[in-house]
Amino acid sequence: MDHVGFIAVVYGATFAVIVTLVVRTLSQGRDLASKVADKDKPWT
Amino acid sequence: MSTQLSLGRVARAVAAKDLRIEMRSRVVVNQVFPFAGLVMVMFAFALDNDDVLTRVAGGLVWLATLFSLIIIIQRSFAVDTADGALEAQRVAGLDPAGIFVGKALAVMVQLVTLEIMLFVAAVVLYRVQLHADGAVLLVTCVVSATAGLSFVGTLYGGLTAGSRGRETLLPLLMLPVVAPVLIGATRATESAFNSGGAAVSDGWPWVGVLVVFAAVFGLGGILSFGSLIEE
Amino acid sequence: MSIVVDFREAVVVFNGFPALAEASIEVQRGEIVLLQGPNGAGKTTLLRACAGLLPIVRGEASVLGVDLCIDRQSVRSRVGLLGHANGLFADLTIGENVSFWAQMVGAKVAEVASTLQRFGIDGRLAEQKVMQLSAGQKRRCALACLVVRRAELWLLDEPHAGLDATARDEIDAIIREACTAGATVLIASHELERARGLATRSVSVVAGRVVS
Amino acid sequence: MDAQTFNARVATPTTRLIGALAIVSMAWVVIGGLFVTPKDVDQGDAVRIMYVHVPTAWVAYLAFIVTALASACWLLSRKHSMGFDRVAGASAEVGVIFMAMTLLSGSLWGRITWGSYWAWDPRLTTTSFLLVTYIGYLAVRGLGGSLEQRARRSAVIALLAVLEIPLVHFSVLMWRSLHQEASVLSGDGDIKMDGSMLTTLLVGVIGFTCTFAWLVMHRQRVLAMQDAMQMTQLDAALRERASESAIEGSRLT
Repeated sequence: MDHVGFIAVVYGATFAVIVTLVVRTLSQGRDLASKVADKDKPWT
Repeated sequence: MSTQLSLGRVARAVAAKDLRIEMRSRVVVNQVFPFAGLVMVMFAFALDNDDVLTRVAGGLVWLATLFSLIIIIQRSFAVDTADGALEAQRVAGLDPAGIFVGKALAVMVQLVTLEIMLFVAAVVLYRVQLHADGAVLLVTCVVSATAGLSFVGTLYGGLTAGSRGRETLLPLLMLPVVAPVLIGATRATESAFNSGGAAVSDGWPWVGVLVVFAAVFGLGGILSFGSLIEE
Repeated sequence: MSIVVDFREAVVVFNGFPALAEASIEVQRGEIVLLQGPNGAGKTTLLRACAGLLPIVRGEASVLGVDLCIDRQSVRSRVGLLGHANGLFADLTIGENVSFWAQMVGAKVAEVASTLQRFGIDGRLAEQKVMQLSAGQKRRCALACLVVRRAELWLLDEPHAGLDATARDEIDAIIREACTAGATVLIASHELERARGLATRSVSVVAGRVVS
Repeated sequence: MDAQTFNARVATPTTRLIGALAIVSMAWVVIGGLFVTPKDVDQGDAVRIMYVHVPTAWVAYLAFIVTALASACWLLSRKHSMGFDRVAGASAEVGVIFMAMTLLSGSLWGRITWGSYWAWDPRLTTTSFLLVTYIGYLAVRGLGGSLEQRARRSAVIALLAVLEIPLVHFSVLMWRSLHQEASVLSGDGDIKMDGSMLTTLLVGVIGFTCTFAWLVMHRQRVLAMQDAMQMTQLDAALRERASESAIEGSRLT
């Protein structure tokens, strides 16, 4: 496969960023969820 | 007793107040105009090639105008926030749209004067030839571009007026928004100058863009200025 | 309609902190009410709430018959709030500052002249730039702007701060005269002995609550 | 304190479903994009970047539209429910990152197909303009002040930005047409797409949209909880101030 380097960088960067976003948002959520009472969470 | 004081009266009084303060303190005339002239000279140092300078003179004039606009807007709102006068106008229930139009008009007057000076500088420094047939295009371009720049500047000046870090936030918010004006005004001005063989007729579509831009941000400002300066 | 300010357990919040914590107060037309109390108790917040500047999160609040929970805009043109800042244009003269506000309500030049004369800031003084004035003169000019703007409810935050004795007497005279002309005044002040002489009634504001 | 449950979970059945769908589609894109789909006739393997670049760009523009719509809803809703403002903010935060990734993957793609990282192509220019506008929007959100003030200012800026897009795009288009340069990164415009390529691209768009939806929903809940934390502290603060005023009241009278 030619241009392997570029393609790898694009796929790698894109998915790495998405994963970090997901993990960061999830951990923030879990951390806050333990502090906020359920009555204030419209989704529970 | 009219509760929401009418837009026209507020705008006239605010514009007159801003211009009288400028005539009294002469900050824009004594500091911003020399700054704009200095920018034109520094462009000449940087580009250092007469043919190039003449070719891009239109763009340089509008770039110098943009940088000066930032300072004019910061001065315009510094006058109001110094002793809490903007707050006093808001607290007194003046029609925010009136304040917006008034301040924008005052900025327009200062900006047009500045642009006339810059065009003279362009003729002298960059050896630009002004033609009679390009004059009409140039005037309409200057008026519509100045209107657009003043509306956008007053809008984002009002938004950042009270907040911390406003000096750096204003350019960040404002410059990308005025990109179409920079593109449109420069192309129209280059047509007016016939620089690089651009015909005068090519300029008119760009003036159309400038007019639409000014209308959009004029209306946008009138509708949203109140909620931007509201606490 | 004699009740000018009517707050019933109003709550005003700054980033989660209840600056006004269920404050209740009722002020009649023509009264000069003194708000006393420690710093940070909520005096300034109460004045700004009366001026329609702050959203009422809980409770009820109405000024000059307008319910602030619904509309905080329309009451403002009838209310004058004077805080530590005078809201003046330093580069303009006294005359120009006062006539700026006169233009707003369409007041005639004669009315401006008579107000300046009554406040003792007319004649040669009126041509002085505000930046060259003393604190007392600036405060008088700010009050003149309120009068010219025909404010019915005056909200004064430490009006005597930074003034010498004579300037304070002049301010008191101006406030008394405004009340006789039908205005209502709320003063937040630390100058208790002076303000008590001026006020018809005094209440204390403690921890965001009004204790009469 | 009444008995309150503190369920640490943030996810709900819907977000789990969307999350699962996203993961499956992403896996499909990686496998399909890199191995299953054939080379392109002209670009060769370079076309594989399209399976990531196009969905990222699509999400970036979608995020911008969601922010603008949520801002309009916030302004129009009578009681200005903060939910709309939070969605607008969450969508903008995700949008900025995808916008930046669009530019990154776009310029890398341009490098190997046209030999240049950047070209004043109308789409690339408008995207970079959008990125800067978004950074300004987030800067405005960070100005502080009350929640209501933050919501109002951001809503106005988001709507003004929407007005701005056609102006920028039109003026850039006119500007570039002066130079008659082929539109460099039209990408899918001149690529002959066979079955597997098209499906991979479509799955990619679906997968990235699900990821976007998942991120916005979760981020919105984080913002909701942060605001809720402030409100619960209000009740506690009210009680505390009540006792405080009682003590001081007794000392004064």
